[in-house]
Amino acid sequence: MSEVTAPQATQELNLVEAVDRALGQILEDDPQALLLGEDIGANGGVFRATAGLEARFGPDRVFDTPLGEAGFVGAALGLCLAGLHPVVEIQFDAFSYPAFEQLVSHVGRFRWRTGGHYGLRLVVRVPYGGGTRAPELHSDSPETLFGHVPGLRVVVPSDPVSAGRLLVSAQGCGDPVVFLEPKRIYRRGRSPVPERFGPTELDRAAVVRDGDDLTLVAYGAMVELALAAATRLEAAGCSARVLDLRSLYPLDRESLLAAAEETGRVLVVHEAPRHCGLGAEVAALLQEEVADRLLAPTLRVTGMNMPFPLFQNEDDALPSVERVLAAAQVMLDY
Amino acid sequence: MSEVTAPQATQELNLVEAVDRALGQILEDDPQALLLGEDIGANGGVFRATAGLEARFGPDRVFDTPLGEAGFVGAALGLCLAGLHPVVEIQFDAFSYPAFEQLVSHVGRFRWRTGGHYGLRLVVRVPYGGGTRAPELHSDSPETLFGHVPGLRVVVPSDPVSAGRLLVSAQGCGDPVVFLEPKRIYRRGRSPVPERFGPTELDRAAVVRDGDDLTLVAYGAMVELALAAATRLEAAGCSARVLDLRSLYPLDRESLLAAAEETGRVLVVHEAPRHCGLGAEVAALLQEEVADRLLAPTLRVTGMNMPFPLFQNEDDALPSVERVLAAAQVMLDY
Amino acid sequence: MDGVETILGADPEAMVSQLLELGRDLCLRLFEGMAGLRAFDDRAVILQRQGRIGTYPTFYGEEAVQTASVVALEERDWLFPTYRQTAVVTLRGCPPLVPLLMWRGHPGGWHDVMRYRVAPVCVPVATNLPHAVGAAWGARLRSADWVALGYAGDGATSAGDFHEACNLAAVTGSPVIFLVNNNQWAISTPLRRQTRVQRLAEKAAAYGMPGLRVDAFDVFACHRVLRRAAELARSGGGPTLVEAVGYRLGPHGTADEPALYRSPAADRLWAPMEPLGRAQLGLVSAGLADAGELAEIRGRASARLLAAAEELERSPRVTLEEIADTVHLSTPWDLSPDHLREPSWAAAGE
Amino acid sequence: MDGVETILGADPEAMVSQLLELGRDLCLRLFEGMAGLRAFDDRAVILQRQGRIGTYPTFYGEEAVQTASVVALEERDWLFPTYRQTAVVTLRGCPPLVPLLMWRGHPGGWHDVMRYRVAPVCVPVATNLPHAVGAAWGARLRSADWVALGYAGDGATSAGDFHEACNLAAVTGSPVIFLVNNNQWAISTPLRRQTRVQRLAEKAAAYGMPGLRVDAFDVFACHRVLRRAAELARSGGGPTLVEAVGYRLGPHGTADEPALYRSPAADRLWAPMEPLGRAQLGLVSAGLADAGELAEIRGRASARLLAAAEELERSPRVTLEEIADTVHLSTPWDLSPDHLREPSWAAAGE
Ligand SMILES: Cc1ncc(C[n+]2csc(CCOP(=O)(O)OP(=O)(O)O)c2C)c(N)n1
Ligand SMILES: Cc1ncc(C[n+]2csc(CCOP(=O)(O)OP(=O)(O)O)c2C)c(N)n1
Ligand SMILES: [Mg+2]
Ligand SMILES: [Mg+2]
Repeated sequence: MSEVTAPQATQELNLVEAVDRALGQILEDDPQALLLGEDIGANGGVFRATAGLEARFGPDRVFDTPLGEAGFVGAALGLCLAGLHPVVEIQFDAFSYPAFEQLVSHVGRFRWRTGGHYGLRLVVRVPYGGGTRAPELHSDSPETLFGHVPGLRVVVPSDPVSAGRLLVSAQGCGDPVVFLEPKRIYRRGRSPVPERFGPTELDRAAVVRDGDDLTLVAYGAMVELALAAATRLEAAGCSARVLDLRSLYPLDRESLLAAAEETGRVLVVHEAPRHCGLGAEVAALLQEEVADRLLAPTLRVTGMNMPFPLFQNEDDALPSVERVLAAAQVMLDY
Repeated sequence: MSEVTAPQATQELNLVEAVDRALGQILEDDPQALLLGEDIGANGGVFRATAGLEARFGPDRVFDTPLGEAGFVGAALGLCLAGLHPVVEIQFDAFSYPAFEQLVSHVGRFRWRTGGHYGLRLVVRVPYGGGTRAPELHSDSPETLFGHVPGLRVVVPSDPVSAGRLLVSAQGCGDPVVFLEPKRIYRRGRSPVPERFGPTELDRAAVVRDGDDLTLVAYGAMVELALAAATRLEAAGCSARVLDLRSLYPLDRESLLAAAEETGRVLVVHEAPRHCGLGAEVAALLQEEVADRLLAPTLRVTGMNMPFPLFQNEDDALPSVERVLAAAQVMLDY
Repeated sequence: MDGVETILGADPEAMVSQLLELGRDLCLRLFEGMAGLRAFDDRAVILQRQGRIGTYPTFYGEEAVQTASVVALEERDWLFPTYRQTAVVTLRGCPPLVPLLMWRGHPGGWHDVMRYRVAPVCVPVATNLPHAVGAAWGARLRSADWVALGYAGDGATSAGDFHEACNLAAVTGSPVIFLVNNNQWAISTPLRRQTRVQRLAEKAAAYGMPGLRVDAFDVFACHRVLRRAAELARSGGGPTLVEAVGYRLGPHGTADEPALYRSPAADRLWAPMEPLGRAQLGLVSAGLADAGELAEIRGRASARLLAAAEELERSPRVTLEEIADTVHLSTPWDLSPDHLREPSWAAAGE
Repeated sequence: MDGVETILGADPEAMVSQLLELGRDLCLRLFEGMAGLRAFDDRAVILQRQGRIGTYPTFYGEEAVQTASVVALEERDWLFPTYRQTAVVTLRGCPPLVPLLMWRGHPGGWHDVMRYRVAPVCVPVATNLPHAVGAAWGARLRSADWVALGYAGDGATSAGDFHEACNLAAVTGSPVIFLVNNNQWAISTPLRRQTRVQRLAEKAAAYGMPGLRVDAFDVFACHRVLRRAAELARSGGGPTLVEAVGYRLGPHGTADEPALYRSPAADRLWAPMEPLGRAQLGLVSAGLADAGELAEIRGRASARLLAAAEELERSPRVTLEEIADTVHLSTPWDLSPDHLREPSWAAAGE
């Protein structure tokens, strides 16, 4: 695949529409690609991320599975052996847990079990995260779990264009990718997207706003929040960089070290519980590598070490601009 | 329960024998306690951690389950509702994954779902870790996974006496505990243990060797390694403290902060993959709380972000005294 | 329907004699239970449209099975509901406000599990079934005589936990009833794409337990069948799988659009099976009640729900600090008020 | 054994005629396959005792089923082994050194999955079965004509993944064979504590697929039954569950002590069913082979394994850096030689 450089007709899509379009592009370009999941066919997925695709590609390529995430994630591995390239939808974050064993004990280990020779072209899409007034177990952020176990790439987009390009790239990378879609911003507003999504490097973070005094590291729905915080910080005279991680495993070490070296302060924001979360990893990595360049400790604004609350309290549990500003202030005053 | 203070007859037991004795004590003291798991009855468990208990307490209280970790961990939750206090054995680390959903989506969330009113007196014992020349998926270290999800305590003993006391205390604490047993040191040597195990505080780390210049934070089988490294460091003129974490969630914040403040340097050792492991959490916590007291960055000597290798290479993958010494040297020279 | 036990679907004479056998008290109790559930469901749908509760999975049409499951069992028996049986706890005496609060995302929505002997509402499909087995097995181990009932959908029978639960129940001889509400749809997935065996009760044979089929829209037949299963369980006969054969008369939930995936014609075909109307017809023709009496029962139920709905806004907000204190018996430092919202660096930075 | 298909257990005349029908070539091919597996198993047990390999799960007694599973299928068909079928790949042409290296904990033990169309050895019980379904389903989707076979034990039938795999296979009409080696033990757990249904083939009905039972110690009967299942699958008939009814003649593995949990008397009762001796008796009495010829086949197999065992020590050590480079197609920085063993702080500290 080569970068798409020619000017293109664009259209305004929101994030979930961009996912839908990227999936259509994948099915069109790759005759071995197929989609599996619960209610993704006629229904178009509970979030409509596959709307229209069954009609376009038929029920064999947009397949409504029976229930049983372990079974159909495991079957996706077998489909790969048959030369197919499945893209699996898990309906909601917490329903990835029944497939956990298949992902950890098999999907992540497959290439290693072949001495590196054969990989799985398998993407597991998971709408995740809070902020949507959803019932219990529909707001989890399981990224740490998938990043901690070996052999899985974990990728999270933060806007329509990155969603489309990262998804197309994940599907082409030759290894299994857990693709976490921040459902809170599925319909957050439309951006112009190209007619075709060109590939992009999968393990690169993106500087979505530059700055000198502090870096806010975020991903998924938290990028928007970080940007809002950065605007507020600017008004207060602090120039904040926002680094959208995009790849949670592997981490983009270079961008993280550059952020630490160039801004001296790094603050990490995520929804997942704090204990052993991505914030911990970033803080530890910076300690190991560039402790002497840090002007302040690496702080974390994260979810709490408790179940994501029923939705009356979800705003209390989610990182907020205020919490980010408070932490930033501590770091600037350090 | 009160601390056992009277002098007692002691006996020399190794770690797995201490677990066996503690389980016997639990069954004796608590008429509602029962053990479930694969092959724990007549066979006494594949590690003999339940040897003799079926004969002593009968097959209803030491119950051989059919296969299906999700089923019997889920059933253990139901047994709690019936007023019983199950202690479940998972045969090997990686076979906790099929029970992952039950542990995350139900066991850890139960008390919270009752507004705090009712807890599960449920212990899930999991022999874990590498170094035993075992087949694939018999050497995993899943502690990060259980520590990251809310509502579960994660406890790891490091010697026969702590194994017995922590297990008895875990079973009495009124909340679910994932009790990880470092199988590599199951038979590492016998120590005198009391006839009855008295309870101990569940969320306290133990200073198993004191020192001023550096703290080695470890748990499970890594404590022995840390002690060996400390001896070598002493010979080189460095006084190293060894902190046995014991509780991986919650962390003993006080002992960790004290270590950082008193020794200025904290090095974490664990077998689990590095990415988002306990080492990351400790490093991040110290940054947040006592960055200004640190004389050197918090370094990590851990397992790699790859599947635990087949056993010919397991010593390459496990932390070694040499790797600990090299890291310590970097910190001392900082 | 083939091999499906029914009372209201029997020939009128047989129906009347069977209803009379059940007796007026029981029949009215069943009707009243259904009225309570219907009032709950109706009110919840309105509240959702008003934006006063979140997404809500209506159980319109499932009132017969649900009511029978409570009435056929004793108060000491354990129930294990899913997201579609959130109101059964009200038939055990819990105020309807409580499950409404749950759908409002309010922690007051957690009902008292031990008091009502109803487990917390279970969201992941089939994962409640092993819990039911454990609670039942516990009765056997403690020589107690309660039974446990776990609810499942047709879709749930495809999940691994259904299988492990059934097998463990059979092996341990646990007094448990697996009540499969076969409404023929799992969201948009029809039964024929869910499994090749279209009579779900037949799956029981794989575990060596009996499988029974009953008309899901017939509260009286449901009661009789569930009672039989409960008696078998209580007397040491082990688990039973009961398939309630019906149809999901409504959408999967308030966010669902059935028009995308199923034909309104089929829906119309099933609509007359609505269980309250059907029960009323039976009761009236058996002379066990008159329409006015039944309307009054339903009116009382509606009024009760209206009152509950009014209370909804009055439930005081609970703070996150308070919730954090409910996760563990002994709250860890990181969930204590000092460290929860403002991590300790905030203090350190001061 | 009730309803269990057998050839060697039939009356002698029927046996001879059925063996003749199979023909000398096929019969000897089956015997040779068993001889190869037996030689592997014998050698592996010796190597384990010598400390040259790690814990090893012997498959003594399972040679008939395993051999038949390979011979009854075509080379394009996919196999999904567990820890107890690690040598079936040798019947597809893979040198026995490879699986021996696996048991030695050496990465040379990973066989070439795509070349032999044998999936990597699967350790967690029943989790290989969904993979088999996927590979078979893929054939259907690609209009290819391979089938897939997944191995399972009696214990594995209790696991959720068995259930989800069977159901998905039936719904998709995938050409897959679930081969359940019912050796009546799961480590120390006897079948009667594993499930209440003692004829495991009956579980097939829960998925709407056929279930067949065959004598696990009769390589000829196993071949015939598996061939039938494969033909059904290949011709669009979907999945079959085949229960091979046998007994675990040895321990669970080299670390297991059966004396703790089962009676030597039962073991002795089953010992004569040992499948090589039984096949030999049949072949000789049918006049299809003489004892010398069969001994020679076995001798060649043993010699081959002895040679493989000698090679074992000569396999060069692989470094952790090399292994780290096999996890991802594009190796992440943290698995690169610079960051793997000596994290970058080592360089920073220099
Ligand atoms: C493990 C899991 N996967 C997916 C879901 C999402 N989901 C909610 S309801 C449902 C369909 C369930 O159908 P069925 O079991 O027939 O019950 P019904 O909703 O018809 O009562 C699905 C797939 C879930 N709740 N749990
Ligand atoms: C999910 C899982 N749990 C536990 C184990 C440990 N274990 C290994 S073999 C075995 C028994 C399996 O019995 P069966 O399926 O009958 O196969 P057999 O060993 O008799 O061939 C168990 C429990 C495992 N491998 N996987
Ligand atoms: Mg349904
Ligand atoms: Mg077996």
